Amino acid sequence: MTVTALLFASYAEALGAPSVELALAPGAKVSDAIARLRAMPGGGMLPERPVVAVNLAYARLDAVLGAGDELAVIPPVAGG
Amino acid sequence: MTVTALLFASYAEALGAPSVELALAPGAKVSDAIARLRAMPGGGMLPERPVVAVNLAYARLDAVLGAGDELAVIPPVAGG
Amino acid sequence: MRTAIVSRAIDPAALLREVESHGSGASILFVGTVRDVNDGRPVEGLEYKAYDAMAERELAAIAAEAAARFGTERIVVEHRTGRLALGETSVAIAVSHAHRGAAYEASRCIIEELKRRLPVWKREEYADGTREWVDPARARAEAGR
Amino acid sequence: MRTAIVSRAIDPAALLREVESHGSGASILFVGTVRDVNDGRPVEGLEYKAYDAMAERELAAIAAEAAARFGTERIVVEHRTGRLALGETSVAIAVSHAHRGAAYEASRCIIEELKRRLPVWKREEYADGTREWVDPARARAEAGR
Repeated sequence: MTVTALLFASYAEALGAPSVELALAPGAKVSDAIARLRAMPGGGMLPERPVVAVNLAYARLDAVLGAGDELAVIPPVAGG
Repeated sequence: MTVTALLFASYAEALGAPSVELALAPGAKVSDAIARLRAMPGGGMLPERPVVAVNLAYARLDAVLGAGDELAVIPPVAGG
Repeated sequence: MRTAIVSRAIDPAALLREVESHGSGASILFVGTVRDVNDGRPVEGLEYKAYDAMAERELAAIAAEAAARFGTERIVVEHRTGRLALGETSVAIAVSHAHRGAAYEASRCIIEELKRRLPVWKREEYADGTREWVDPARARAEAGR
Repeated sequence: MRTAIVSRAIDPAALLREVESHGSGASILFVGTVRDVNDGRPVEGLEYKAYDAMAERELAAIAAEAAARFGTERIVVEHRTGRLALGETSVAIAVSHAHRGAAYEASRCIIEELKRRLPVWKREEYADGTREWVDPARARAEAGR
């Protein structure tokens, strides 16, 4: 299945792209997607346990992903 | 000596005047002036121990008054 | 820092502009307006009366105390007197500070002190034609608060 | 209640007018502006970037939570994105409530939640030409706070 990973701010700069399509096995968890991203060039600067959102809502790293999900890896926020 | 007593809001209405000149003995205290005001027609609605100011600053009831002092009898404030 | 007892309309946005600066990260504007109901009675309008000379002094002292305690000179406060219609602004407090926590605390401190000690009185006018000087402590007691 | 992530200038006074009503006794307007110095470094400008779709959702949720918790629907929040110059407004929060205590608490709650969870990032541009995504937690740790 395919999951879209969105990257922002310093994470987007590290991986050189604002989004990455990931081909994952059915039943893959958020943590599997993160491991895949960290293995990519520049991905080493992502934390092992980053803050994430799935389909626009904050999610846990053990959440199971579905085909077509939008996974966002959220760097430290700095609004206000 | 003469002291000017200022009255506000409900106190001014009770005594029917915004200010009263009081002739007091030298060494008179604020509490003596209050007793004088309470003995006037309508003065009975003043509290025995009202909040007062002397010369624009909050003062104690045992403060000694001087000639020409401005004594203000302060009803419950309601600013804001 | 500027404080005033004014008999004309207050422009809260102007107070906010007055305290803002490039060095300030957070600004808080507090605006008090005439409510249409107070303690369950419909209010049609009201009048604020101040002991002007003392109120000017107390308001300046309140702002100066907050400035010293919270570490900002960027404080502007205006309190209005005279007759006010529903929805009109009776008081506005603008505070700017590099840090939002201190800005909130300074703003709150100023309104609480102002309500405690500013020699200002309020006469409410009710829909039934009566009017009455408001005693906040008594109103709270009667409301069982 | 209204919340928005906007890419144009914020007019804080307009937000204040939007929440004021005859039934409201107290209104609080919080305004965050771009500071000229952050953690000791001179800032020349900055850029806010949001995960727009999620930020819209989170901001609406934050306002709805504050509305339920503090008992007022009169809440308007705007957060700006894009490039901002010094002194420009990055966020404005307007809250009206019959009682000032609740107005202050709702306002404070909204800015704290927003800073904790709104998916927005800030890149500061410094006088020396460098620029950097800000990590508030790291900045606090380095400042020994």
